[in-house]
Amino acid sequence: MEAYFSLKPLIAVLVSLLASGLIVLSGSRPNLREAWTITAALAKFAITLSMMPAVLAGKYPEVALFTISPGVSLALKVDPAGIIFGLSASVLWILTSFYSIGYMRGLSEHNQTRYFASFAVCLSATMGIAFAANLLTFFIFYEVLTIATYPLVIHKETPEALAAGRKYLVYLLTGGVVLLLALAFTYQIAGTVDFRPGGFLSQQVGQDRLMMLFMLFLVGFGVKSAIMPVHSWLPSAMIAPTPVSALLHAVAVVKAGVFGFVRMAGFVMGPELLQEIGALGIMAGFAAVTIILASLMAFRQDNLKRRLAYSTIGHLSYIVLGLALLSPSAWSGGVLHIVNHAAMKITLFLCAGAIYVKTHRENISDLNGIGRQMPLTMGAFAVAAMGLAGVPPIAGFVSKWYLVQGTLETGQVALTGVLLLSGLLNAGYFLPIVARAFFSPSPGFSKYSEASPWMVIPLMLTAVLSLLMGLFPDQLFHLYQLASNVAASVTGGGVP
Amino acid sequence: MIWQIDFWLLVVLIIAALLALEVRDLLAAVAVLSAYSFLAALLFAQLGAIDVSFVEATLGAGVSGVLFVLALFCTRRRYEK
Amino acid sequence: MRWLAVPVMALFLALMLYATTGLPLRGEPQAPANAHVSPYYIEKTIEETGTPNIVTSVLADYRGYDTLGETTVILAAGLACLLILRRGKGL
Amino acid sequence: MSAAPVLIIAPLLLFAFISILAGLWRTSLAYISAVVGGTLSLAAAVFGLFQVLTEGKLSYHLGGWPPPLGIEYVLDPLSAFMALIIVFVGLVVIVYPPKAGLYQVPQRAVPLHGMIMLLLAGLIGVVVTGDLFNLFVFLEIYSLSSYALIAIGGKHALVASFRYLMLGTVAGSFYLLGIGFIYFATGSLNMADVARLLPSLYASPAIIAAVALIFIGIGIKMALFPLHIWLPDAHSYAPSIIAAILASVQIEVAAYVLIRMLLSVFQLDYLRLQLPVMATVGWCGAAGIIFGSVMAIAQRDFKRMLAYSTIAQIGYIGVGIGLANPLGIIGALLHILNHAFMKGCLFLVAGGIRHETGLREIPWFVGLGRRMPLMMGAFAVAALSMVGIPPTAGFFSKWYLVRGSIEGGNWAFAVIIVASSLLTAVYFFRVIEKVFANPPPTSSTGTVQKCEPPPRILVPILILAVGVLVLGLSNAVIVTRVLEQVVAPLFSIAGGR
Amino acid sequence: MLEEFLGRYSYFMIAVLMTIGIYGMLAKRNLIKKLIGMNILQTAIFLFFIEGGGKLGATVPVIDPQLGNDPAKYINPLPHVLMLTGIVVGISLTAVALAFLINISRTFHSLDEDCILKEMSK
Amino acid sequence: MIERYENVIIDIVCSVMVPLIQLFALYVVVHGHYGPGGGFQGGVLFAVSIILLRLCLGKEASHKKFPPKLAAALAASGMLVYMLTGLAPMAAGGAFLDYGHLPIPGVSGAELRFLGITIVEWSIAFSVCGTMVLLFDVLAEGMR
Repeated sequence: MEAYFSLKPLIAVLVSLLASGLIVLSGSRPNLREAWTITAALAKFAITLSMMPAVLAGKYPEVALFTISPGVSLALKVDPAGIIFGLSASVLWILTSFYSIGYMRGLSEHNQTRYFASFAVCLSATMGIAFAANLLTFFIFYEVLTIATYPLVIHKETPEALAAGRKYLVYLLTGGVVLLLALAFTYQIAGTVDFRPGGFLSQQVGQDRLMMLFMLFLVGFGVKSAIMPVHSWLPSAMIAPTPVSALLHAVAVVKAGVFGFVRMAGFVMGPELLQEIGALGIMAGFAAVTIILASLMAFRQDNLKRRLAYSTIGHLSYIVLGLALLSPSAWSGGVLHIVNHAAMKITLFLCAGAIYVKTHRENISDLNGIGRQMPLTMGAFAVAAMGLAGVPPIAGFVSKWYLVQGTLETGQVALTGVLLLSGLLNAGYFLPIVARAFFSPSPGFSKYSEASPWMVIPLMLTAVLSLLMGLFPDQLFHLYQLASNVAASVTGGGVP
Repeated sequence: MIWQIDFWLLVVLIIAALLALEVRDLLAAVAVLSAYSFLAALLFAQLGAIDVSFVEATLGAGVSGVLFVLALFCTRRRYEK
Repeated sequence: MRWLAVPVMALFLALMLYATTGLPLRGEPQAPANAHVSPYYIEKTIEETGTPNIVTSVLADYRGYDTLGETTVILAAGLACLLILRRGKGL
Repeated sequence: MSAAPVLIIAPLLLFAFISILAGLWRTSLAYISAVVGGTLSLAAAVFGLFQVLTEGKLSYHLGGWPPPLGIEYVLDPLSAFMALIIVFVGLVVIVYPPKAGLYQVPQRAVPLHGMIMLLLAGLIGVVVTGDLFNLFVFLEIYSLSSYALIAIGGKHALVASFRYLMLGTVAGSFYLLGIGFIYFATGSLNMADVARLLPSLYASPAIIAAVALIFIGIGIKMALFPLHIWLPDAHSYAPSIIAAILASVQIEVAAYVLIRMLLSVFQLDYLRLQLPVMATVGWCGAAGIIFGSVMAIAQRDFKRMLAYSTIAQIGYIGVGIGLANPLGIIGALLHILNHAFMKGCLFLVAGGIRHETGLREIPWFVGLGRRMPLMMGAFAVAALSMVGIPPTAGFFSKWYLVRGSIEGGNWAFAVIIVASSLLTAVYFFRVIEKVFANPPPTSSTGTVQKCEPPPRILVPILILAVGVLVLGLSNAVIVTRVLEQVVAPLFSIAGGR
Repeated sequence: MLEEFLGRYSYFMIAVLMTIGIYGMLAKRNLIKKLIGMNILQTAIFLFFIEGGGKLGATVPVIDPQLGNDPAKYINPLPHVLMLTGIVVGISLTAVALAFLINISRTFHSLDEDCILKEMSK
Repeated sequence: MIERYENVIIDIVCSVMVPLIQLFALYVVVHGHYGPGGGFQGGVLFAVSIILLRLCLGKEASHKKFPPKLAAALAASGMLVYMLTGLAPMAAGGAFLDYGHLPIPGVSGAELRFLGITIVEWSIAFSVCGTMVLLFDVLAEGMR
């Protein structure tokens, strides 16, 4: 585990920022503008992928730009956890870019330049979050992500969209300032904010202050990762265009919050410290409650995207739960679930978007028989939905397997129950959609066909991706190895 | 420095200050203000600050009085209210 | 705001009365103000500036920069009146 | 003895006088000489900053008289930096041709430019002087100029300015009285000399009263919370471009003076332990943050909102001072610098909007983002900086302030600072939403009417907006090279941490 | 006791003068009266400085060849210099304030603060 | 603006008083080194004489004797001279306003400073006189 200097992380972050500038400049020529988006997405993916071998070999590319506050520099460092997150974001950005083009053109939306530019900035910030080498750098990109997403949330510029945007800002900025407090507190008591596997805080700080710090982190990251009492911005933000919901609300923004938990639990406070102050129980408790409640609330949603949103809330808590369990398997499972859930959930959202573009229907009760008109779309939907429910051999099964194994290893049988129950609930709220789509009669539902290939191909790809990741968890991008590397470095234990 | 002179000048100054604020005829108030400044100038001289006394008499009592009166004529308001 | 006048006046008067008890007695020759810097001016004015009027020498030489500022204040007042009151082009 | 300190201020004064003389002959000459003076001064300020950074603190004895006798100019890294910012923002304002219509008195070019230059000279004089009474003189120069400059904003501005004049005179008088007490107790007017003489006199009622009087006086000038009443009117009725310089520089200079007075004339432990001055400043600041933010939310008028926001931002500085630890002071000083850029940019944007569209109230700003994208982009950057979104400058002052309050164990301040950035977000995002998220009224042909202002208005705004970002990213350099060098001696004297 | 009183009574009276000035500035509704109050306050401050700079047994600060340059013989000149500046600043402020007054009276046809504020809020 | 008030007595008193005041003003400025007086006082006195002219002779006549523009010019040029006096020693290697380094050949030490004070007093006198007349003119314009 050594670091070496490389500009690649920086380029990976900057490439989409640059693209955003170019997009704004070429705003009047849609083809050129979208070419920039695609180019940037591909470049970003290539760069991220090229760092993979080194990371797998235990050599972490690192670049420290300049001191941003005395003692802290704006530094990027690619470690296994970071590259997992970065990779999932950059892969899915490519697909989402194609999809966005189809979606935006399909609906002939207004203000596409702003949309694509903000999207690129968001991706830049996401990569920054993934590769941040210290908490301050992390925080900077974290807040940039919050702000850059705002234009996307209010994209429709209707009163409801504006209201959702306000709600979004209130929640996320509140989380941000709480995180700022936590960050400043950390810096004051530790004198450093550089991430270190196993954490850099020590027990000497004192039980009370550590607990307080933990609570601040919990609220700060909890808002973004939509932990239960502070989740309600996520369903509201579903008013955004579907690609936004897909990439940001399934991959980038909420995952940034979850990734924050990874960083906090594994690299700031350290699992042992959290164990000692009894914080893991709190985390696990919140996560478990969120998993169950979110699944139950998902039942009540008729709007497809809102149902997906609640499902997202639940699945984010899987990851948090995995982190809280502290066993190597659970950590691997949690980290792996970041990717797996991303692939599956984005498929679902893309499907929802394709349906919306074609039929302008958003409610599940209106979707009777749609599967016959749009078989590819709904097929992909079915694959991803089953994956989320934990049906083997789809990706969701793998991460869930490790999570369950983690609960058993640590003897938390109640949590095993929670996981299994929520698997059932997942199946319970997803399968009716599939069933309705394929098996219900569809009066007057024959004039529709598949959406444009711009949209269908990406969603097919993501579905295939989630299938492949379930079948060969380690072959594709060596995700499993990376995840277990993270788990091993953080918990210090061996990999089962 | 004879303290009795000081004392009585100060007493008169206080009276002049109150008068300047309480007279309702603004022109009279300005006149009293000039007198106040002039008394202050006297006090300065009494305390040995002849230069200050000189400036206060010319600027404080003279010029500022003239400017006040000019402003009063410009605004054409002799009385409060 | 006018009701503020009475408490403000009372506070101010109290503060001033309190403060003056800390000042040296009036006319005290050994008071710090009379002992720290000013003797230098009195002793050196003839020697260094050839000006018997100490006020003038301090005003224009030792603290000449203050006087520059003060004359600038007057000029600023003139300019201000010009700016506010006069209409039309030019100065 | 390097001449840099006086060279910053001399061109301004010299060319102010020259511009009056030249203006008697031809108006355009006045404008030219004002620009020349500003440029020379800017050059001197840059030179001075470099010299200070290489050679350390510069002391300049005016008239060649050593300090307790004569007047001393002290150029330390911070004051050099302040001077640079003052001249920079001032030059931005000066280069507007009087015909631009931004001043609201288009023909009065000669006295106007003279006044602005005197304002700048006064501000710089206050920043670099090391003499208590000289500070008063330059304080009055800049106050007098600012009264006149505010008053040209129209009939409401006249009354606002008159009230400001009254309060400002009280402030000046209090300050003068405070100096009087210090002088009669110590016999000296030089700041360093006074700081040396004071410790034995700390129990004296005269000194306690002097602290109170100076605090109130400067507090009025910097609009610290309960003493802020003049500010909203004055800054919202003044011409935008003047308000820009007042809000971005003048208030900051007063805050800087407070920091200087409280920390380098008096000693920290005295103000913290023997007198509750620091706590008072801190809590006034905290109250100001809340008050200013809440009032800003309630405003419809854009400039008035900015004026109330200034009160809140002054509150941050107050909190930083009140923390009385190195991080707090660094945060306060950094915020002074940042606020100069942010608020200057915002007021110039307000002026630009007014100039191009005649709009003043936020509800009518609908769709401006599409009509003037560059200017509103700059506005968005400055607004985000006010909110404290990371890489912008505003975040970093908050970062130091929060860290300072945590270090001082003062969680209340930390929470107030953090909460107020949410309030700030409320009132700025309200504007951002109006500006960007609503389609502009389209003309009959269905196209959006662009009305981007001309470059002479736009370029300074963009420069300031970029400055906000640059200042944010380079804050570490500023803190280590400039601020820490100023703050460290204060705390080593005070025997603090 | 008497000495104490004689040493300080003038400060007390000057404090009263300043308070009167502040009273004028705060409590008077007429703007000219406010300005008069301002003048009173300023002059009182000048008095304070000159009183504080007094020296028993000393004469005006002009070097008299017969007295030599013994510091004990001359009054401290520094407060005088400061107050010269102060007076000039004061008159400048008064002049600017009067200019405001003239303009205010032109636009609002009143010098009464309440009337003006009422007019402004219209 | 101020109207001329036709009255013989006023004319005569004015014509006698004005030169006297001006003479006294000059004396006060010159005498500033040795006794009470100096630039401010002299300048104000001279300005007072001009104001007296304005009051007695009315607008036209007094503007002929002392044009309003002259006031502004006096004020600014007085300050200009002051600034230049301050800057001149810097050229000769001294500090700002260090009269001891005024580049005047053949004079040195205390005399040079004496000279410097004299120049400065005169420039103050000009400036103050100009500004005071300017203030009067501007404020008097408001009278209609």
